[in-house]
Amino acid sequence: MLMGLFNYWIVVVLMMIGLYIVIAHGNLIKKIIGLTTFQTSVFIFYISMAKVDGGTAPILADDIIQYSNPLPHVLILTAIVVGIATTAMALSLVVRIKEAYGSIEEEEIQQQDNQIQEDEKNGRQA
Amino acid sequence: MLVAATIAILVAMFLAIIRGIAGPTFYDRILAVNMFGTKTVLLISLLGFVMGRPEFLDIAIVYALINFISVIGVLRHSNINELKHKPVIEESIEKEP
Amino acid sequence: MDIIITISSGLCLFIGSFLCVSGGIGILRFPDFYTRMHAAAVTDTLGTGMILVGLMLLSPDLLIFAKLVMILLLTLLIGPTTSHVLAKAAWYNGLTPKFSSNVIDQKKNKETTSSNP
Amino acid sequence: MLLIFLVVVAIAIIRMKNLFAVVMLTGIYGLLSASFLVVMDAVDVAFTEAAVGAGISTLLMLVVISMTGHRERTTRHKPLLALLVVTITGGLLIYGTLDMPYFGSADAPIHNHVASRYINDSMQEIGVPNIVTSVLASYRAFDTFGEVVVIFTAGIGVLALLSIAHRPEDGDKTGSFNDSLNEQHLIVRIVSKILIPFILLFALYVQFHGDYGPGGGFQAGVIFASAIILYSMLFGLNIARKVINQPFIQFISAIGVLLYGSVGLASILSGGNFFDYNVLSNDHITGQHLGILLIELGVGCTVASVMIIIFFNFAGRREMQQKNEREHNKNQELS
Repeated sequence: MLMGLFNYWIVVVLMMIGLYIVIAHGNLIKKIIGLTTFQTSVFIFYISMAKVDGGTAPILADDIIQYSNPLPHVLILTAIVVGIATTAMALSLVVRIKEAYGSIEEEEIQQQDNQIQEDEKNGRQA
Repeated sequence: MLVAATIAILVAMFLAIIRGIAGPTFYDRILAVNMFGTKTVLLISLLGFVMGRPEFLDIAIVYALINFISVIGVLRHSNINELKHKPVIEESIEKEP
Repeated sequence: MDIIITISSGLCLFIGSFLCVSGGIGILRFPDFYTRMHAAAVTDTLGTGMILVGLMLLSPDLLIFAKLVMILLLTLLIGPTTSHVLAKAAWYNGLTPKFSSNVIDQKKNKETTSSNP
Repeated sequence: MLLIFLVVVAIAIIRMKNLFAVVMLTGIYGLLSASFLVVMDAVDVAFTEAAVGAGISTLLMLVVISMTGHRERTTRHKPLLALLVVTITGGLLIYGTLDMPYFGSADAPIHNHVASRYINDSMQEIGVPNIVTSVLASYRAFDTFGEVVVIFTAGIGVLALLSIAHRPEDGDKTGSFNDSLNEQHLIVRIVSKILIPFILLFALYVQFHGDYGPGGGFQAGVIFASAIILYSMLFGLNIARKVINQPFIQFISAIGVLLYGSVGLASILSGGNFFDYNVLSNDHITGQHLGILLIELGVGCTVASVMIIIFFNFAGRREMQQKNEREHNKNQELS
């Protein structure tokens, strides 16, 4: 009974750790790491759903009857590679932000933005 | 015996994780990752035999290769990063006598 | 014949797993980076070798045997190389080994004896 | 057991301030999740996760950190509020899992729709032992086409954001700089010279053996790219650029997507549906084999070249920054 849902609970815990990192940390790279943690928890969720007791990997062999479900494997396989591609995209955005603002901390960036806006206002008023 | 070896490797992995989390210097962590990688190779090949489908040793080969690549990469980048501090260290050594 | 193979592979696996665990304890307990690396690298190489040999004895056909040999060769090639690079990088970046108080005392003695005359 | 390790590492990731250490831990995290995937029978996925999670993504993060600095500021905004949100969401999700079928039960709804057809009939319909490959490349080929286009687009995006005009006269200086650095790494260079052909060969094996064992275009692409990345790390980016120049690799990534799409068009032209390989040859098994082979080739080309593009652009950007810094320092010293 307890062990039956253990995997899913771990998935939820990992997911929440990822979410916490995304919400509570200001560093953009740390945020991206939180996102990848979140992503991995989703992968684990799909793959644990696909597991069948007594089944083996879905590669056909002669003397095996029970296989695990191959469909989630396919979905996650492509999702992993797409995930790294999008992560690379996000990281390149971070690099550009660093070049433009000189910082990757969320608060400093926001301060600079506010500063620029105020300057523009003052300029218009003058 | 296979199961016992698997458990032993899990224990070693756990110890490596502790070192990776606690490791005071950067190099301790790389060492922990490296050791963790070799242990993973062993774990995968043992699991293949435990689960009765040892055809999947390809994955273990990939792990060994990727482990090497990531350790080299980490060292390469850390090296360049620390080059700035290197003259300082040399100066301090020269000053000592 | 079967019994011999089972027993010898079991022995290899036992030695290998013992080495792995002792390496793990070593990486945890030794005082500084270089001794830790010593523990990890030495036990890793031999432990991996022993476990892989044990599995080779159990392997049902030739392809799996060949793959295991390949993994063994790779680990034998990669393990020492990475530890070499690691030690070298650590040394170049100014990580000094922690001398035991004994060695330092000896050094001091030498310095004092050499400076005295 | 492995899951508990995962949680331990994830909690440690939260606590760490030094981003280098965090990246090391994400490497461990990737290895752990990949070995968990092996336990869960998903060998193909474990293959990909090993190459991607532990290899490429760690390297990318490292390159970025060496550009942006590795200290995280200690300030956090409203950690208590975040904790509250997280706890409530997590509680709701755990409440939701109570309705889920137990782990590993064979009569869960997920196993009752198309999965049984894939498992039972794919050998007659496709003729490929690895069910994951047959589903990936034949039953759900359109889906995979979308994924490949996404990867291609991400490659273009990174190119647009980070590419710099490359001037050859600057290249020589940085090349010599790298060489002087490499003198210390003699042993690694020799070992890598032995290993790189082996890795490339292994990538090709994974590419073409994907029908019969774990493997396929995605994994092969990532492994191939990691071999090139190893080369460029050890011998300097400029030498690697001489081996594989940027326009060529961009061309290859486009060719991969085009190859994939044109297989679908070819099957339309010969009277079938989009990605219906049965019509590609007289015998439908041969047609399927041909289609899967071509598609996996397209996927492999695109993934490998996009990964190489991404890495080259990141590393090139960093090289430019370092050079600017060095010139800046020189100017400061002069003034």
